[in-house]
Amino acid sequence: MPGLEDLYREIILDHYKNPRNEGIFPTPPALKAEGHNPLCGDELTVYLLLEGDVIKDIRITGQGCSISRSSASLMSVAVKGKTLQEVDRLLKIFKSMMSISTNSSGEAEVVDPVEYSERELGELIALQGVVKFPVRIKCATLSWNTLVQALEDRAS
Amino acid sequence: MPGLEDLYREIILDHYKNPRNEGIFPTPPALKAEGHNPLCGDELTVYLLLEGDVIKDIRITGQGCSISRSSASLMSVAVKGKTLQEVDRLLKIFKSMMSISTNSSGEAEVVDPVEYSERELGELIALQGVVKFPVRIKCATLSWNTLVQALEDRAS
Amino acid sequence: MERMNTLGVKTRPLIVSEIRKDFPIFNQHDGKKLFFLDSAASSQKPVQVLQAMDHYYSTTHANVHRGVYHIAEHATELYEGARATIGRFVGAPNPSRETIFTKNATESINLLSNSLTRGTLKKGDVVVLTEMEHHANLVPWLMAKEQFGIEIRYIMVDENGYLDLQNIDELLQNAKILSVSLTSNVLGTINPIRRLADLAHEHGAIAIGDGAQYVPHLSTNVTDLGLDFLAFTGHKMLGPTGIGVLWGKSELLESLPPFMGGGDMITDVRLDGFTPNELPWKFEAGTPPIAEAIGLAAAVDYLENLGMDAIRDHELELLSYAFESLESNFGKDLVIHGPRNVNDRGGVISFDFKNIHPHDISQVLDQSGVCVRAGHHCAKPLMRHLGIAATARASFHIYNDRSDVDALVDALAKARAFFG
Amino acid sequence: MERMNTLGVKTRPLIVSEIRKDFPIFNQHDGKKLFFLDSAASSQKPVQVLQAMDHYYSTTHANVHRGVYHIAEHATELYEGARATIGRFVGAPNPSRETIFTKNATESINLLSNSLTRGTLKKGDVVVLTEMEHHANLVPWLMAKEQFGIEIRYIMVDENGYLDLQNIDELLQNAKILSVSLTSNVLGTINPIRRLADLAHEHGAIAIGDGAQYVPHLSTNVTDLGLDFLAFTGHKMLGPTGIGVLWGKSELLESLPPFMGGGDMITDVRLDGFTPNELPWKFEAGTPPIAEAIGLAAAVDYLENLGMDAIRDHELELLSYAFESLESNFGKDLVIHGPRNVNDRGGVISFDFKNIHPHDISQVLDQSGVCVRAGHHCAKPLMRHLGIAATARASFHIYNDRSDVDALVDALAKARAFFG
Ligand SMILES: Cc1ncc(COP(=O)(O)O)c(C=O)c1O
Ligand SMILES: Cc1ncc(COP(=O)(O)O)c(C=O)c1O
Repeated sequence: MPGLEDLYREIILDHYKNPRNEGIFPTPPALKAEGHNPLCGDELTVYLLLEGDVIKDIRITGQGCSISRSSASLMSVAVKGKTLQEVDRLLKIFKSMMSISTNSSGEAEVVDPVEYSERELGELIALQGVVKFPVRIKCATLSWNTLVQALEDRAS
Repeated sequence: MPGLEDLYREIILDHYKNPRNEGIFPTPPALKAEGHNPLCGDELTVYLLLEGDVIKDIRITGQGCSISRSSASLMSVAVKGKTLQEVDRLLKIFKSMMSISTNSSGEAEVVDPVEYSERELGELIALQGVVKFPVRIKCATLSWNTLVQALEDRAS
Repeated sequence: MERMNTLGVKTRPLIVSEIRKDFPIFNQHDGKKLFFLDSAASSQKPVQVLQAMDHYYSTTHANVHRGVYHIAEHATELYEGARATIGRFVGAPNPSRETIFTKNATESINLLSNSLTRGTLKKGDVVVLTEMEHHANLVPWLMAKEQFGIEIRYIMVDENGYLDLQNIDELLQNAKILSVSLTSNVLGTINPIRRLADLAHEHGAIAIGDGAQYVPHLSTNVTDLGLDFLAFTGHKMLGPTGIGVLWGKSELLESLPPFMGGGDMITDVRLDGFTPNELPWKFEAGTPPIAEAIGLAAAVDYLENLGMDAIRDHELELLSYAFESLESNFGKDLVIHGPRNVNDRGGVISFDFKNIHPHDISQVLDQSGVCVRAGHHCAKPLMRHLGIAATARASFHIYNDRSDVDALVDALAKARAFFG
Repeated sequence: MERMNTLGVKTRPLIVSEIRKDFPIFNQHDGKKLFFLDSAASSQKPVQVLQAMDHYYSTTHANVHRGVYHIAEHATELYEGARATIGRFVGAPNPSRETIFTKNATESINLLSNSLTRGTLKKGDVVVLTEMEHHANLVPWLMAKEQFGIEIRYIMVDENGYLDLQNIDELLQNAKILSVSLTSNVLGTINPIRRLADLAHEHGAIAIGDGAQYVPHLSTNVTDLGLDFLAFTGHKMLGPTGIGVLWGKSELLESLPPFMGGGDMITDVRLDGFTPNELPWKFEAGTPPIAEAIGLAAAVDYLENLGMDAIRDHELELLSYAFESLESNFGKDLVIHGPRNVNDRGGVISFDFKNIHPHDISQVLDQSGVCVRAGHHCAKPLMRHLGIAATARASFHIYNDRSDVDALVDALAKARAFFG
């Protein structure tokens, strides 16, 4: 059985206790999407300020466990100032890192494995250990899925 | 395991191969009731000619297994010429003979045990062995239940 | 050794060390002790239950009700015998006719919501539920509302975790159905079901009990409880998965149309229609959970052998110990939901702990072999009422003792140190 | 040793003496051999299936989908893994989303009749069935007819036991649904399901297959069969009781409203409504048959290990032997219902014997340890068509061989002597 330290890295606990980019933005101009994990009741709202195809700023509110909160915080840092293309690449890398053969719900979420360097991931790599705890993968991916939703809502 | 000879007594095979009182009566004046055993598809029709409270004559048609056919034939002989009171007594005795703690369908058909002499039963005693084959009890009682129904329909 | 329970009845105390020997899951040789505190989600199974099913499959399996040959006959006897055993266990006046096997408590309630709505209810008719119901006793009625336009009213929950019965007469005005859990799976509250059923009857409503959390733990008698229907589930009472039960009064069951159609539930089928079978088969379409019924009957035997009063005493004793222990160790850091008086509770403790998310609590506890559930416990409306998204929940059954509570306390102390 | 089957595929012949060692029921030490010829009603179970369930209960049992602790997580993996295994077994393109666990095939079809009628059908819409259906594929539609006023049309059966397709285009006019058994449980007829499904689609109708008697015996691929939905049942394919399966195309499943309401099938519940969950959980309300799913996956592994083509070859060989043997021994005294060509049949032989009532046949055979079913086989409309109330039926599975057929013939000879 993997140990707690695989899951709760120091960076994670830090982002959990001191979440970055917490708060809200008025909409408009901000884009907004709400995500929730029906199994555990976690709820997140993501606000995005775009400038052209750059995420100029981001705010996140909600409630959730240490993994979902810290993942949201880590994501906010990772995507801030990035172009949408760069964000898309990060998303693919992150999902690839989170993918296992069957996740706990047995969903065959087909994730294309992506080649990436640790450098590209930056602090996000702290979440790598989550894969060993399949139930928690949904916690780690909630904020990313909500981000995607905010961007998709804009597209439509 | 009880043997076949417990079930298929000679009298039974005789009544099966040569059913007594087979046929129909016009209704009216005859009373009539149809009975069927949903589990095996057996069907019986009983016709009664009453005179006052005496069963003057009886006819039975239908299809069924050796137990249900011979039981019907044996019943027809047993009740013919009897008063309704006498028939009621026979019915009680017969049901008592057929009663076991749980029948195959687990029905808790509460049957009051009745004291009776073998003489009272007459040839009907040939069906005693059926009790050892719980699935077949319904076959043996089908004709009796249909008889009761014919008499009840008259009452109402 | 005997002792008196709250009712003054002598009970034989449970010897947990002996009981645990009957449960294979506690005797795995990986060197780690399992502190299983999630029986409210599903209980573990004693070897007697597993053996009853294996023995059935290994000697007697055949489809029931239609076979003349001896193993089919014997299978039918075992299946119908299980029905009688389980019906008697909840005090059914006519166990063989009134006890219906389903796949879980959820199906039992869906059967009712479906058959009652089609059979009895009209648009605008009122169904009364409570705010503390499990989704199993909410969604079926919400679906009936969508489909048939019935009205649903709720008995609210007060700040101590009890049902607020101040406006009960108003709520029951024109009600046709009252459906209430006997024990809440979150708050632990044991509801005053007899009083509620009597009130329902005074208003001409039918009284349905969701006994999923009650029947496994307390001596149950449907007549004493004043119920018309009682739903419960096998896997929470030492029985296998795949089986639930609905008990109902014969007259009512007879008046209802069938729920599902298929083999066994008919007396005749024609190309243009069908005639339903007698009770209880009218409500059992297709091949039933035969081995599961036999397993559940073995579970009932096991429970009865210990004695339901002794089981209740044991759980009360554990509950008291847990309350004291959690309080003295964590004080205000730990908030227990539901009634303070353990006598009003089943063996279920939902709690908040120091703003640590229940998922994280459960994860850290798991590392010490302590299994607790974290989440909304299929009671989202109640969660909203409590103003939270999730709780951690520890729950007991016969194989738990003080060592489980001690392990819980130790593991919680670790979690506090970790996230504190 | 390998041989070629009808498709020119090499298969490894079954070694029945070895297979029987895996089935505890054939290894009882009461000195009597069991000739079990009633697998069409329910099959026996190999020890691998019983052990898979026991192992689960003894090491990993916990309720699925909501637990964070490791045994709950592992239980969820096993349960969802079983889903994938079973979905793949019938060639589901997306096994994890499209495979729904029910309690039996009957529930699978009720789910469809209920959700399709509420979701898609209007009064007067046409459902096409056949005269040879099992009650499981008749009564649910008759109930929908009662409730919603749909129209039901039937494909008739010809004198050789095949579906009469002369007027099929007429029957399918304006049809919304076609629901047909892949193999008849009485006649043994294997229906031309691909052709029927294609015709249904041409008329804009949905094609549902009742695979209860097909999936356990023949290699199944839902795409090749052209189906939209397929129902089947665990206990007829070496699996436990208490579990059935519904496979359906994702798009269709997504468009349907849920059948039963409760835990797990929702993403949110409010006092005034609810939001259904994603596939497949949307159709699984309450605690599912967890151990049963795991047992059924073990049964599928067992079948796949033998190879479905080898199993079919074995049954064809037995069928031919039985046809010859019955004919040469009893001539015109014994009439077999259904197609004469064994290639068009599953391993099911219903017969009339010398005016001896099937009950009596079955009783006498039982005395020789030969188990056959007697009755209407839950197909009363077909029985009416055949002009009889009941038949005796012998049916095969992997543990049967020629010695079973020989025992059947010997016992029938005894019955003839007895009643002759
Ligand atoms: C063709 C057919 N369909 C459906 C069923 C129903 O299966 P179950 O009783 O497991 O629901 C059966 C078996 O009885 C069958 O033979
Ligand atoms: C109060 C209550 N009712 C109903 C249920 C549903 O039981 P099942 O999931 O076995 O149908 C549960 C358990 O989850 C429960 O706690």
